[in-house]
Amino acid sequence: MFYRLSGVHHTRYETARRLWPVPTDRWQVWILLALAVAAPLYMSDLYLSSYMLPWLVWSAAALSLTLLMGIAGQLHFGFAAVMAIGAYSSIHIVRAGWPFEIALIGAGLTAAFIGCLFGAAALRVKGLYLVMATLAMQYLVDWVIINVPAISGGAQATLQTPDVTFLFVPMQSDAALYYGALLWAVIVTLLVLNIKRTSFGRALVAVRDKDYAASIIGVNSFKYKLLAFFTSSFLGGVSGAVLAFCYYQAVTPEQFGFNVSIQLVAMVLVGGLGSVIGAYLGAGFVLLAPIFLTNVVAYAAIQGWLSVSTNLLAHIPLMAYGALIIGFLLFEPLGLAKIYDNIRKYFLVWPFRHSRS
Amino acid sequence: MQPEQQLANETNPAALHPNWQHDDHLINLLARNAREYPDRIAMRERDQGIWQEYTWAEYLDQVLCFAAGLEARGVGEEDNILVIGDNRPALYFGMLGAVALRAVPSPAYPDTTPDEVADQLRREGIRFAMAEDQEQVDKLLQIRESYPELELVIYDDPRGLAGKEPSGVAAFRDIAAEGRKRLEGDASLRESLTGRATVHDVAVLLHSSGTTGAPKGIPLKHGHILAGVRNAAAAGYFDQGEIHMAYLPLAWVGDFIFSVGAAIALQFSVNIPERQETALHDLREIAPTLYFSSPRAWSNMLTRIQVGIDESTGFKRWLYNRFMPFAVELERRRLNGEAPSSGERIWRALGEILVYGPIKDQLGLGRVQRPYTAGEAIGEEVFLFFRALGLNLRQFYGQTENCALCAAQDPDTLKLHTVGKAFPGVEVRISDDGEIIMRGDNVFDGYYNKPESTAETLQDGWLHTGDAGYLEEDGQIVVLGRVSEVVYTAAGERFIPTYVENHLKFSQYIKDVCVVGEGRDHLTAIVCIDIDAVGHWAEENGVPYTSYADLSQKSEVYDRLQGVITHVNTKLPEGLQIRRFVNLHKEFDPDDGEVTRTRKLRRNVIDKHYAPIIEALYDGRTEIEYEARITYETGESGVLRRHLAIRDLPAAGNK
Amino acid sequence: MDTTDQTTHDGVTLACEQVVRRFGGLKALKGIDLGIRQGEIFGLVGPNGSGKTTLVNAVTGFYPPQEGRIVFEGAAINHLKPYQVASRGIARTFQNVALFKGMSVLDNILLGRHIFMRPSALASLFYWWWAQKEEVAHRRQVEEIIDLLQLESVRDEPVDVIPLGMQKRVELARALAAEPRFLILDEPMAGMNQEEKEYMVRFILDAQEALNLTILLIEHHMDVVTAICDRVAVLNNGEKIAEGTARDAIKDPAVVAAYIGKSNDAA
Amino acid sequence: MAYFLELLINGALTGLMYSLTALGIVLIYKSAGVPNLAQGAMVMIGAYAIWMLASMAGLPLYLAIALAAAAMFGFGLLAERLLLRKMVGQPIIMIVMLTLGLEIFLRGLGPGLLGASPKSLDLGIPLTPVIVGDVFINRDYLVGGIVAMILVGLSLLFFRTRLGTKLRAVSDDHVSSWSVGISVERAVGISWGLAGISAVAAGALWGSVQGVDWTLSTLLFPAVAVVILGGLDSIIGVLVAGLIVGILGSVIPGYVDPIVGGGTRDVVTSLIILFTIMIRPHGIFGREDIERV
Repeated sequence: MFYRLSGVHHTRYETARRLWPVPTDRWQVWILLALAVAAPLYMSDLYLSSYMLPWLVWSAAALSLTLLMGIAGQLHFGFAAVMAIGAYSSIHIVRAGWPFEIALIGAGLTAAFIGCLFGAAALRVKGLYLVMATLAMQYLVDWVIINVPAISGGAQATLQTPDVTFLFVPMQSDAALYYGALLWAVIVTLLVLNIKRTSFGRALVAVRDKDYAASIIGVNSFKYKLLAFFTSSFLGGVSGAVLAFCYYQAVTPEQFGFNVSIQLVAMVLVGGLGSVIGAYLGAGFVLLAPIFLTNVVAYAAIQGWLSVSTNLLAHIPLMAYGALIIGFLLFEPLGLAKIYDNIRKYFLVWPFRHSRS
Repeated sequence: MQPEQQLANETNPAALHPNWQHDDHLINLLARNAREYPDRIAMRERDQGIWQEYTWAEYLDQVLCFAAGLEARGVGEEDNILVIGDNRPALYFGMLGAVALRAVPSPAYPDTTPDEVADQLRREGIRFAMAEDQEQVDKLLQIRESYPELELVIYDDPRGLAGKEPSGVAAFRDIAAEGRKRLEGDASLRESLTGRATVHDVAVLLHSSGTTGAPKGIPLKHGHILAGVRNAAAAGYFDQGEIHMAYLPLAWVGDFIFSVGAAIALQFSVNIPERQETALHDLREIAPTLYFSSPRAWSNMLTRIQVGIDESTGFKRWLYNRFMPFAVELERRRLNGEAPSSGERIWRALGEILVYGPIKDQLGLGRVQRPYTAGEAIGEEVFLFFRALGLNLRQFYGQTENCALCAAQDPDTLKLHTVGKAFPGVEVRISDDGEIIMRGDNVFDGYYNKPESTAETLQDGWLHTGDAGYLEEDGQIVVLGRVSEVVYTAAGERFIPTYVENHLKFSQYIKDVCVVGEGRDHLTAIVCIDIDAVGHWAEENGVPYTSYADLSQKSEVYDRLQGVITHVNTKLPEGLQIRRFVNLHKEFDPDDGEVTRTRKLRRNVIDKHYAPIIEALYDGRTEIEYEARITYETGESGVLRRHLAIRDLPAAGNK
Repeated sequence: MDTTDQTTHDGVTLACEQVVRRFGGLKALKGIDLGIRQGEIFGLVGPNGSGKTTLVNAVTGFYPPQEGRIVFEGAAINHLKPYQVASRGIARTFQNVALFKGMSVLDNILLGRHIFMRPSALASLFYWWWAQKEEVAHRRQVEEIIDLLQLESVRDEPVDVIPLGMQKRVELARALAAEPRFLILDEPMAGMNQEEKEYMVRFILDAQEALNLTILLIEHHMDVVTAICDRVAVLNNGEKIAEGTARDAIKDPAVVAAYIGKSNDAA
Repeated sequence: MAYFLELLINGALTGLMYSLTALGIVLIYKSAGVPNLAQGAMVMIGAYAIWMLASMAGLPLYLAIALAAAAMFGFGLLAERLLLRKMVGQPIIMIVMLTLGLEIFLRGLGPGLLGASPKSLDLGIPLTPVIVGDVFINRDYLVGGIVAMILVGLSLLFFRTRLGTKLRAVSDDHVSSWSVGISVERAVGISWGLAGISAVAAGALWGSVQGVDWTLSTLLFPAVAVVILGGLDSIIGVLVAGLIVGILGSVIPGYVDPIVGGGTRDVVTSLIILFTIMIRPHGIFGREDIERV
């Protein structure tokens, strides 16, 4: 109904392969972007910095992970460790007197190299074994961070992020921090979208789907898996740094624990493996659903509709989130992206059920 | 050189068309477009996945290069050139290149058999051919073995040919390149090529369908084509700068008139689909403003929509059922001259957003301002449906002999059973024996080398169309059918059974019908119900039945059909309304010889088989016991005894 | 590398020399010798389980031979990995269509151009300045192949929704996109009706002509083999039992025996 | 030396108790090919169940354990029936994530309903260590080790029974066991039930050692190390690998922890997983063909 496609034709390959070739999609993206850019104007600081900002950074992190899990098909249950490496590296690089811009790249590279190391070790195997190997990585990295005071600043320590400027803008105000996160989310989004439509993404998908068929057209699967680990870890590292500087402003190892890894995987799965919009939806859902549910239950408890112990209330997020994972896997394995896709298609082919031509 | 064309009453071409301006021809107009709108898109072809565009400047350049190259290969005035293949830019450029040299393109349908192509080559003394691809080139090379006069075959698609052309075969692009060299070497050549043609030159040699005997060549001159286009434009039939889809065969008159004549005269952009299979998809990508399709294609489109809605989701179907019948009813009333209320207008506007607009968009008809149909009668249901969607669908009327541009329905005075008024500049009359005749500058000057046929068709400058019809008081033309099918009732009323039958068959409930009445006092009908549609209707309305014969004799079914026939009667003159009808207990069957395999009635067989029924239709009985002979699959025949009801119909007031 | 004269001297472009491949205790290839000449269509026939596909897998590096050598254009390739074999100019199709489901026909064929492309994440990041040119250039090449194999109408369809015959054509297109000099077709006509088979034969011949290919064809339809193969080798139980023109090879007594004795063959 | 022996013996006994958790994973993997990452939480739920029956309902301990075992058998059946059976044919990551989702859910559910503070579960084992020479041996561990060995032994025997043979057939080839008339679903269900029982055993023992709270679910990690090292489908492997993981996880931290300040056990476990996967992904006793899951 909203989608009008007649008259949309392309005279150049450049436009035929553009992002969002459907005009309706395009203006939807522009509206969303405009809303995001204008957010500091209409959104309270509280919402801006405690909902919008973390949502954007977690979306970027989920996008980094979905590049690896969804597009390249390599499971990773230690992605929080990758982000931790990024976060700690960036802080130390800034403390060493380098500019923040360099620190971000340094964070990405450090995370990418260490991530690749584990990747290379684990790439002989697939599936469950990869899960286990990355899980082991999570524990090892956690341990190293906690037990090397030079990194963590001592056990149980909290490391404050220094004040920085990014492209000559001091990163102090809520708005500046928010725009930093937004910029990063946009960059990662464009990167992942572009990867999906170029030879790199095609090679990754080929390796994921049928590695023997990929090899016969000249794709070196090991190399591409490793590249996927590298790229994804790089993005994860920078996301970790952005999370540390823009959101937490102080890091502790617990912020990047095993549970966080699982949370990231949940974001990717709930959102839909390999989907860009899914990463945003998944991150939002995993972040907000438990909060929402807790609030609903708490409200119901206050109203006296049901009696809930504070203890149960405290555990609702965990249960919600386990139930979410189970629910999505059972009922919509392709995640929120699929639901979005169904809705979009419902309007795209309006008033028919299938595409006409 | 070719034998001179023998045109029956041609003495001095200029005298025949005193209004024509000497330099008013396609090449000159093309040059004007290239001058005034050099960067506007003249042609698009979907090729290699994207739309390759040609501006008017490039169009002219291609045409002149090719003309120069063609001339170097020995093509000259009045050479006929075969053009065969699917629509391709190069073939259009090639045709115009030939025209610039005052040669005459003679297009053939791509699926024409080698024998038929060979006939065409011989009849028209053709020495040069332009072919789309290897398949057509192979066909021509095969013909060349028995027709060595074929000097040169020019191909467009290099696949399988480039680099290993047999002698006498050359690529379009090579000829154009040779031409370009000539143009670069001779500064005046470009101008000379632009100015050679005249308005009196034949621009294209088209062909009659040739169902009986050899096809007749129909030469159309620049003047005819331009006159036709301008007449039509004056009637609002075309507008400047239309976006047009060139998907119908090159050899069909409409394509040359729309894609070349009107396109050049009125600066259309002509869009060519990638392949026949992708035509629908490509149509949507282009979204033309001008769209022609046959009644059958419109009807198929309606079926596709209905199937699509049937399998659509509940809510969408519900919406469709809210809005679509409403719009059809509104359109029906609008055609009857009733204006919608403002509430209905608002409801219609809502429907445009929710239903009509999206459907048009899905079909690629979202931008169509001028959708047309012609060729045969279009069903009322189909016609109303698309008009209800908000498409200003209109029928037009014309023959190859008058550039297919003679008359079209006018949006303000549109009546379903007419084809509208003649275009300005075209005079239409009914001859004494009821034939539609016309004259105007768009009417051709005679068949190619067929003086007898020309003399029959063109009498005193009037084109005899061979169609029987009449003019309504406001000048709208009603086409009844071919003159050869006309019969008379006892009262001397002239009618064409096929015309009445076609109108009856627009109802989905009637599969076949035979209208009887020649030499009788009134008309009657033998009806074969459509078992699918009537059966479906019966199920929905709780009418139990066991077989075709059983169902056909149900009084509810008779009631339903009575409604259908009465409705058709309202559109017929009083003396030609159907007074009685019978439902046959079986379908007309080609195995019984009652219809041809293509389901055309064989009236003499039906008259013989059903003589008792026909008698009963005229002697006032209300039922007849009839023994039907049937042939089983084994080849044996048997007899079926049936009581058939006969129903009287009241006279209907006609409009 | 060592014997570059091998190609020129007798026109052999791909040679198998005493190729042996074992799976556990089972000897699937028992010392196969083959020489396939530049520009010919070479048929490989034999009962099921006779080792045809294993031989192809040995050539393409999936099951490297344990003994013997495989020489392509004068260089041994038996130690190469499949992706390296691909970059040497050998392409193949699979018996069971091995397309990438979920990708469009176009993307599948574009993947065939992988060896000519420079994929990288950085290029993707700077798509508009870097990757786009490459994408467009290769798109043009791919469109040529789409045109050659008449895949226009399904270009943008997901590859899993099109009919099997069409899928086989897409796989051929993907193989051709790599601009191979040597093409291996593993039962390209399996499961096709007569009309589709004829189309496929025409496409194979067109492609061979247009791209100057040498083709190794595994095929069960003997009418096709006799119609288009210049020479044929017959395998049975991992051994070559006959070689020559299609007509001669089929008449060979050993071949007749092998086909009749097929029912005893457990594989 | 005594310190080393103490670390060694206690480590070995802890390892055997890890085996008890790992046993559940192997049982399920052997029949269904599913790596059950919810086993840790099942141990926790098993312990909570015993605690509820014993402390809240006041049942005698051993009756409580028996009832809890029955309940967890039912839980296993239910989990298979309601969740896992719907995932047949899905990619492995989906199944792994499902069990992980179950793990997370249970981890919230147990403490959420019963309170987060640790509950003590007294099996009546005296706190005084057994002293052999200079070596102090934890009595809990000793009992645990013995129980573990018994259960593993029983499992081995079980696979020789008729039902066990069925399960083995199922694990070998789903399709052909269908064709010989073995109900694959039932066999898989039973193996989930058995995993539930082994979880109760592990829950009882670990609960008595460290109290009943959510941390019991973290036993998953060493258990995973055990199954990876021993081989996902090997019961003997569970025993052997349990010993290795237990000993290494006790001896190495015993010497390293004082230097680096603790937490080495997880590192050792991680390294065991990593090295196994790098060197011999199918584990010591696993079949090679399962390496590429």
